[in-house]
Amino acid sequence: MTMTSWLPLIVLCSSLFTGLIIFLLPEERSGWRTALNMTGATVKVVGVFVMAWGVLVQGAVYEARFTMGLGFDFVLHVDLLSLAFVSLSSNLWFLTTLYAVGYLEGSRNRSRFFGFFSLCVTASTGVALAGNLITFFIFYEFLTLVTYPLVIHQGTPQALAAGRTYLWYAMSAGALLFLGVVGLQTLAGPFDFVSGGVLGGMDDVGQWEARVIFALLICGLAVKTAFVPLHGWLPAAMVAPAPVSALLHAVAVVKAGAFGVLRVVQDVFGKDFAAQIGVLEPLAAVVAATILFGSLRALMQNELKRRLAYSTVSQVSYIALGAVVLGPLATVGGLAHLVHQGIMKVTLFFCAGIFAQSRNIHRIDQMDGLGRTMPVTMALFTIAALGMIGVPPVAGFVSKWYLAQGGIQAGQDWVVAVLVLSSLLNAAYFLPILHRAWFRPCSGNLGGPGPETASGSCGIWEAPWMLLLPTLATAFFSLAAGVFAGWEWSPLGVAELISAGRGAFP
Amino acid sequence: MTTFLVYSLTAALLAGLGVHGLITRRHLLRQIMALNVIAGGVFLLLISTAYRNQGDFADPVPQAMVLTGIVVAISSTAFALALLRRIYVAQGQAQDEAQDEAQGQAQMDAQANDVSTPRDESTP
Amino acid sequence: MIWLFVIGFPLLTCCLLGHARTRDLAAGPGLWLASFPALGLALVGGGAPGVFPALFLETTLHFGLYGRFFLLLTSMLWTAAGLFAWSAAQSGSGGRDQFRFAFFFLVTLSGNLGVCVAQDLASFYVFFAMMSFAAYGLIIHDQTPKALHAGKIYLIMTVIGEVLLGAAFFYVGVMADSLLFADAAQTLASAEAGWNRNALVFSLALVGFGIKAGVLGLHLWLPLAHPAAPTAASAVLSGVMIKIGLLGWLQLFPLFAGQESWGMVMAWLGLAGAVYAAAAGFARHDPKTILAYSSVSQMGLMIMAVGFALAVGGPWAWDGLALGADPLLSGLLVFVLVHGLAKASLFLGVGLAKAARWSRSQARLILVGLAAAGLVLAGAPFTGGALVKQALKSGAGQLSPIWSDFFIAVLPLTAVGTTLLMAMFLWRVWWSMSVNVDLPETHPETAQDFESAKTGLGMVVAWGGLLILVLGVVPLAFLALPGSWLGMGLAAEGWKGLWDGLWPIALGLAATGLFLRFNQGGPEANGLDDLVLAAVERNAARLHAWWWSSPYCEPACGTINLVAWSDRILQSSWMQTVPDRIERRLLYWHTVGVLFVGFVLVFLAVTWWSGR
Amino acid sequence: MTLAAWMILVPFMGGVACLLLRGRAVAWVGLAASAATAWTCLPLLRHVWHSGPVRIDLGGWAAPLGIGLYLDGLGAMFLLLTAIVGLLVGVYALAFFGRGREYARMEPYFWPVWLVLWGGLNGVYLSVDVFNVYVLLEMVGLGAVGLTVLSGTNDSLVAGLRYLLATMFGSLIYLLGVALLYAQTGHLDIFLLADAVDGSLPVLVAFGLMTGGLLIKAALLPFHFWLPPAHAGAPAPVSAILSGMVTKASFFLLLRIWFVVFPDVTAPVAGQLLGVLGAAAVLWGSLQAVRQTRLKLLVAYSTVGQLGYLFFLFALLTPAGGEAWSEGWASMAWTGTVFHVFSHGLAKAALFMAAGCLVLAMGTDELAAMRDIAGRLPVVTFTLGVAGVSLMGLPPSVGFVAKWMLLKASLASGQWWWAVVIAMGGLLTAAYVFKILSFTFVPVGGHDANARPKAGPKAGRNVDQGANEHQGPKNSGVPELRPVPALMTLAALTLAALCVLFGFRAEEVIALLLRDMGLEPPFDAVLIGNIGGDRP
Repeated sequence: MTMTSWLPLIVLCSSLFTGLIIFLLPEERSGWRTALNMTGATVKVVGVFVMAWGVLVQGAVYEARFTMGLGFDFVLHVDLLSLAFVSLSSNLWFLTTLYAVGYLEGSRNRSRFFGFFSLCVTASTGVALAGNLITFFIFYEFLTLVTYPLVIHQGTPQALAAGRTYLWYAMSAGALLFLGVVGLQTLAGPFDFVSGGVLGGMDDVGQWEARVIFALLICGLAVKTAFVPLHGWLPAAMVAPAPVSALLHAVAVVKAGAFGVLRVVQDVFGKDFAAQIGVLEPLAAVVAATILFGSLRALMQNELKRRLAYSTVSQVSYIALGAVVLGPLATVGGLAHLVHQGIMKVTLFFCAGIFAQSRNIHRIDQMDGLGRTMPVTMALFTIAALGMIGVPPVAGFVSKWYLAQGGIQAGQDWVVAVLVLSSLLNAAYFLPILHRAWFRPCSGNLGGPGPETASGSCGIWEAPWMLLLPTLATAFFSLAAGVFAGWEWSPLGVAELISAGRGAFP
Repeated sequence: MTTFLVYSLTAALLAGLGVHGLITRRHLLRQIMALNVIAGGVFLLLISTAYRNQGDFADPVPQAMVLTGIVVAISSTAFALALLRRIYVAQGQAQDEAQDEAQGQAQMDAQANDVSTPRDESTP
Repeated sequence: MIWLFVIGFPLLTCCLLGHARTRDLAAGPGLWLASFPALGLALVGGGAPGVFPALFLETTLHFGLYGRFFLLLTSMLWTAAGLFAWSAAQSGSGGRDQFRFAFFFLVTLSGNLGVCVAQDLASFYVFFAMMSFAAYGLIIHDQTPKALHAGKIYLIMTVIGEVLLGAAFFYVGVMADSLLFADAAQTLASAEAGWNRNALVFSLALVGFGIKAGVLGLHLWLPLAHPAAPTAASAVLSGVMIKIGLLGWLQLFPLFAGQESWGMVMAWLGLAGAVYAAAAGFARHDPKTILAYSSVSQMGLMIMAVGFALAVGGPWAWDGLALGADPLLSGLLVFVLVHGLAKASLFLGVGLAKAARWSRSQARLILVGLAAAGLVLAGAPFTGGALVKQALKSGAGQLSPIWSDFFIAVLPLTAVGTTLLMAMFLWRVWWSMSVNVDLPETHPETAQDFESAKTGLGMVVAWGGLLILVLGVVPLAFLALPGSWLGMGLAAEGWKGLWDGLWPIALGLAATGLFLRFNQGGPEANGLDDLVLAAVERNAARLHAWWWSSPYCEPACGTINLVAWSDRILQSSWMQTVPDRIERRLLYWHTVGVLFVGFVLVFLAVTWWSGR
Repeated sequence: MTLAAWMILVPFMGGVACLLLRGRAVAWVGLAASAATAWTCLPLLRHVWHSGPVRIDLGGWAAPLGIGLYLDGLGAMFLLLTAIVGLLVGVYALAFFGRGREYARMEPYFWPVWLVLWGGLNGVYLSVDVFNVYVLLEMVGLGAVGLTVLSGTNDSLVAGLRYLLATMFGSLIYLLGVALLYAQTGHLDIFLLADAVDGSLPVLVAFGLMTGGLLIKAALLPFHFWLPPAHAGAPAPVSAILSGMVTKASFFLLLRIWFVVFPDVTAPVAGQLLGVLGAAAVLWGSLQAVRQTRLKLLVAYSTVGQLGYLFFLFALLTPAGGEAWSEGWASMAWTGTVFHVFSHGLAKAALFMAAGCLVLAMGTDELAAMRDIAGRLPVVTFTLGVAGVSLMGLPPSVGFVAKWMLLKASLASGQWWWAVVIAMGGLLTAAYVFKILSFTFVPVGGHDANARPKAGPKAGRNVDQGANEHQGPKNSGVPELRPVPALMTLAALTLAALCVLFGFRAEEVIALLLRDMGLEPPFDAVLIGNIGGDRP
C-alpha cells in the first residue's frame, strides 16, 4: 500500500479512532477529550487538504480497495465529488467540535456524545469516500446507527420520541435501500461509481428492473434527504443539542442522503440512462414538491429550530434538483449547493444554539431586538439567512443561479418557477426573523433567564468565543463562497470541474 | 404379513399412543410416562430390524442401539422425575400448564382443555 | 482595482463602524466622504475595464455606455445626501440610531455604485440586491408604524422584484451563453414575435426592474416609502435608486432594434403611470408623498422614453450607439440627471423646511428654491426640463405615424400634471412651514429631536449645491457645447418653444388655483393606491388566516407518518390481544402436538407426491 | 487426525475433573478445559483448511461397525463458533459465578454440565453416524436442561422440565426415523446412507420423522414453545450457551440430513414449507420480541425470530434438487446461512451476556428499570448496541454479510419473497433492539418527568410509565447499581467486537466452506487456498 491508498484510510480513521478512544475516556477528562478531538479533526482536515492538493493539482488517484470476498470490494476512492463532500464534512467537523465543546460545557455524558459525534463524522466521511454503492450503503447505515444516540442524547421523552421517529424512518428506508443495492448487484454485478453512470452501458439490464431498482434506491435515500412525504423525522430530530442539529443538517445525515441521490443518479444510472427509462420526471416532481412544501411548512413554524429544519427540507432538495435536471449547469448548481447549504445551515444552527444556550431563546417571537443584545451572533445569522434566501452576495444565490440556468438549458422551465416561488417563500420565513431581531426594540421578554445573564437585560451580551468563533468562520465561508464564486477552487469552481468530468473515476 | 410388519405396526401404534398421551395429558408425570411409551415403540421397531434380512444371525447393531437407547431413556426419565419432584415440592402440584392458570394468563383456554386432568391427582 | 476600490470604499468606511473609536468618524463625515472616490472616478474616467474572474461569476466592471453618467449622478446625490444626513445628525435632527443609519446608508451606497459600473448580470444582480435590501434599513429607520408598514410593503415588493429579475437574468444568461449585458442585449435584439423566451425575459425584466422604477401598478411602495424614510434617504431613493431600474432596462433591452410591440407596451405603461401619478398625488397632504407621486409620474415619462427607444428601429447598429448621437437617448439621460438632481433637492428642501422653525424670509427663500427646482421638473423653458421635453418629442416623432402624433399631442399634458403636483407641493410645504404643525406620523422621540434641533450648515450646503446644479448644469452645458444637439434643442424652436414650455405650466398653475379654491383644507382622501393596497392586504390576511386554520397546517400534514402507522398497528386492540392469545395457545402441548403431527403428515404428503 | 476425537474427549475429561473438585478450583479447571478445547480446535481447523475434509474411524473400525468421525468445512465452522463462544462464556462464567452466594452455589454444577454439553456439541458436529448423533443430541439436551434448572427457581424448574420433555420427544421421533431408515437400508453412516436411500415410503417417513424431530429441537416456529421460558429463566451464561450454540446443533444435523443423506428425495414444496415456517418464525418471533417488557424474554423471542432465517436455505436449495448446487446463488445461500449462524451465535451470546451484566447490576431485567444505563454502564450498552447491529444485519457486522448473501441468493434464485421477509424481519429486529437501547437513554434525574410525550406511541407510553414511577417514592434515591466485574463486560464486549470483525473476513470462511461442498464459488473473486481437497 502506498500513500495514495493510505491517505483515504487515514482520513477515515482520524475520526473513527478518535471516537473509539473518547468512549473509553472518563467523563471528567474534558481536557484530554478536547485535545483528542481537535487532533483528530486537524489530522482529518490536513489529510483532506493533502488529498485535494493531490487530486486537483497533481492529478493523483487516491484509492484504498479491500476485497471482502462477498462479491464486492470495499472501496474508498477520492474523486472530485467525494472531495467536495469530504472537505465540507472535515472542515465543519472541526468547527462543530469546537462549537460543541463550548456548547456542552459542564453537561453530562460528554464522552458518549463526542464519541458518537466522531463516529458520525466517520460515517459521513465514509459516505463521501465510498467508491461503490455497497461501500456507500455500509457507511450510510452506519450513519443511521451512530446518529441515533446523538438524537436521543438528552433522554427526554421528546428526545426519545424523536429518536424513535428517526429510527422508524431511517430503518425502513435502510431496508428498501438494502433491497435496491442487492437487487442492483444481482442484476448488474459489482461495479464502482463511474461518472456518467454505469447501467447505461449494460445490455442485460432491463428497463423495468432498472426502474424498480431506481425506485427502491431513491426511496431508501429519500428519508435522509427528507423528500416530502418522508421528511417527518427531520423536524422531530430538532430536540437534539444544537451541534447535533448542525451536524445532522449541514454535514452528516441529510447531506448523506442528498449525496446518495447524486451518486445514484449520476454515477450509477447516469443522467442519460435515467432520463431514458423515464424515472427522472417522477423524481423531479417529488423534488419540486419538497422544495415548495418544505418552505411552506417552514413558514408555519414559530420555533426557530423547527423553522430551520423545514428550511433544510426545502434546501436540501436543491441538491437533488441539480441531479434530476438534465442541464450540466444544474449539476454544477446542485453540487455547489451541497457545500453552500452546508456552511450556511451550519451557521444558522450555530446561531440558534447560541440563542438557546445563552439567552434561552427558542421561539421566533422571543427574538425581538436580539440584534441589539447579541449583535455579532445576529449579524452572522443574518448573513446565513440572506444566503438561504438567495440574496447575493452570500453563497446561496450562486447555486440558485446555476440551478435555474441548468433548468432553462434543459428546457425544463418549471425549475425557474420552482426556484422563484421557493425564494419568495424563503424570504417570507427568514426576513421577518431578521426584522424582529434588528428593528424591533428589545423587549427584555426573553425565554427565561440565560445561564449567565440577568433576565430581561438588553445590554450587549455576546456568546463565549468557543461558540462564536466557529460561527464566525462558517458565516465567513458562506459569504466568501458567494463573493469569490468565480475563483477556480471555490465550491462552484470545484463543482464545475466535477461536472466537466475531470477527476471522475478512471 | 411378515413378522417385521407386525412388529413395526405395533411399534407405530405404541409411538402413536405415546404421542397422543404426551400431547393430551397435562400432568407432567403422565407426560413422562407417555414419552417412555414412545421410547418403547421406537425400541421395539429397532429390535425388530435385527432379523429383518432373515439372516442366520441377529444383526448386533440394533441391539447395541436399543441398549444404548434404553440407557439414554432411563437417565432422561430419571432426570425428568427428579425435576418433577422438585417442582411438586416447590409448588404443590405437577402440572406445567397449570402454571399459566395460576398466573391468570390463560384461564379461558385452560378451562376448555382441562377436563382430562383432574387437579387432585398426586405425584410420587 | 480602482473599480473595486470605488465600490468597496463605502464598505470599508462601514467597517469603521465596528470599532468604538472610529465609529463616529464613519457615521459622521464618512457618510459624504464615502462617495468621493466614485465622484472622482466619474469625473476623471476609469481607464481599462476591470475584469475580476474570481469575484461572483466573473465580474466585469466598467462604465459601459451609461455607467459613467449614472455614477456621476449617484456620487453627486449621495455626497449631498451624506452631507445632509451628517449635518442633520450633528444638529440633532437626524433621529436616533445614527450608527445603524450609517451602516445601511453606506451599504446601500456601495450597492448603488456597484450597479452603475457592473457590466455583467451577476455582479449587477449582486449590487442591485445589496442596494435594495439595505435600503429597507433606511426606509424604516424612524420605526414609526407608518415607516414599518412602508418598509414591509417595500420589502415584499423588492423581494418579488429581485426574484423575477433573477429569473430574467437566468434566462438571458442561458440564451446569450454569456453574462455580459452587451451579449444579453444582442441576444434579445434578435427576438421574434410571439410568446417565447424573449417575451418571457421582457416581461420578467419589465416587472423586475419595474418595481424598482415605479411602473404603474408596481409603484405602490413608492408613495409609502419616500415619506417614511429620513430625508437624506428619500433623496437618494427618489433621486438615484429608482433610476437604477431604468439603467437595467437600458442595459438589458436592445434599444433601437425595432421591438415595436414591447416598446409600445412600455410607452403606454409609462404614459399611464405619468398621468395616473399626477392625478393620484396632487391632493395629498404630506409634501413628501406628493414628491413621491411626482417621482412616479416622472419615471413614467422616462419609461415612455425607453419604450420609444425600444420601438424605434435605429439606422445604426446598436453597439455603435454612443452617448449624444441620438437626441432621444441623450435626452433620456439628461432627463435622468435633471430629475435626479431636482428631486433630490426637493426632498432635501422639504427636510430643510421641516428641520427647524424658519423665519418668514428664510421660509420664502426655501420656497423659492423649491419652486425653481419644481419649474425645472415641469419643463420650464431654458431649463433642463425643456430640453428633455424636446428630446421626448423628437423620440415620439420617430415612431410610426399614428403613435407619433398621439404621443406628441399628449406630451405637453404631462407637463400640466407635473406643474400641478409641484404647485400643490409648494403649497403644502408653505402651509406646513407657516402653520408649523408637527407631522403627525413622526416618532415622538424624533419629533422631540426636531423640537430641539438647529439647522446644520451642511444641510443648507447640500441643498443649495444640488439646487445650483439643477439650475445651472444645463445652461452651462449649453454654453460649453453649443454645437451639440443640446444647443439645437434649446435654441431651435425660438418663441414657439417658449410658448410650448409655458402654456402647460400656466395651465397647471390654474388647475392648482382652482383646486385650492374649492378644496382648501379638505381632508386627505384615500387614493386608489391605498384602496388597492388595503384590499390586497386584507385578502392576504384572510389567506393567511385560512391557511393557518386549514388542515394543511397541521404538523402531520404531508408526511407519511411511519411512527403513527406503526403505533396504530402495534397499539391496536387486535395487536394487543390476538398475538398474545395465539402465542399462549402455541405454548400448549396439545396445540404444538397437533401442529407437529400435521406438519409431519403434510411433509410426507408433499414429499411423496412430488416423488411420484 | 485424532485431534478430532480430542475435541470430544477434552471437554468430557474436563467435565469429569470438575465433578471431582471442590471450590473455586472447579471454575479454574473448567476454564482450563474450555481453553484446551478451543485450542484443540485451531490445529484441526488448520488441517481442514490445508488438506480438506478429515475422516477418521475410531479404533480402526470401518464404517458399518466402528464409530466414524468426519470434519468438513461446514462442521469446522460450527466447531469454531462453539469454541469461540464457549471460551468467552467460560471467561464470563468465571466472573459471573464468582459473584455472591446465590451464584456461587451453582458453580460446581455449571462447569461439569457445561463441559459435557460442549463435548456433546462437538460430537454432533463431528459424527457421521446418525445413531451416535442421537446419543450426543440427548447428551446435549440433558446438559442443556441441567443448565436451565441451575438456578433452581420454580419458573426455571418448570421451564426446564418442559424443555426436557420437548427435547426428549424430538430425539425419540428422530430415533424413530433412524430406526426406520436402518430397517430399510441397514446403514447408519451418513455417506453410506446417502448412497442407499431411495424414494420408498419407509425412507420418506424416516426423512419426515427425522426432520420433524430435529425441528422441535431447533425450535422452528410452531415448535418453539419450550424455548422462551427456558432461555429467559436461565442464568446469563447459560442463556448464552443455549441460545448461541445448542439450537445450532439440531440445525446442523438438519443440514446434514437434508443435503447429505436425502438430497435426492427432498421435494421443492417441502423446502418451501420449511422456508415458510422460517419466514413465519422471523416475523412472529420478532413481533413477540417487540412486545416483551422484560429484557431476557425479549432476547429469547429474538432467538425464535433469528432462527427462522436459517430455514430459508432449505427453500432456496431444494427447487432443482442437485442441479441447484451448480448455481452461483447456492453457494451464496450456504454462506449466508452459515454466516447467519455465526452472527446469531456471537450476537445473541453477547446480548445475553450483556443482559446478564444488567441483571446483575440492577437486580431485575425489566426494561423500564434500565434508566440511564447508557450513562452508568456505557460499555454494556455499547455491547448491546453492537450485538444488536449484527442481529439487525446492518453493516459493519457479520450479520450484514449474512443478510447480504441471503438477500442476494433469494433475488438471484428468483425467490424474491424471501427478500421481502428478510427486509421486514430486519425492521422488526431494529424495532426491538432499539427498544432496548432507548430505555437505556432515559436519564435517572428525570428532569422533565412532567413533560408528557407528544404522541401516545408505545415507547412514549413506556417512558411515561417510567416517569410516573419516577415521581413516586423512588424519586429520592435512584437505585444504586451493583458493580459488574470487568471480566464479564469484557467477555461480552469481545463477542460483540467479533461480530464486527468477522464481517470483514468473509473470504476465508467462504473458501473453507465451499470447496468441500463442490459448490461453484459465487463470485469471480479468487478464493484463497487450494480448492478442491479430496472428498471422501
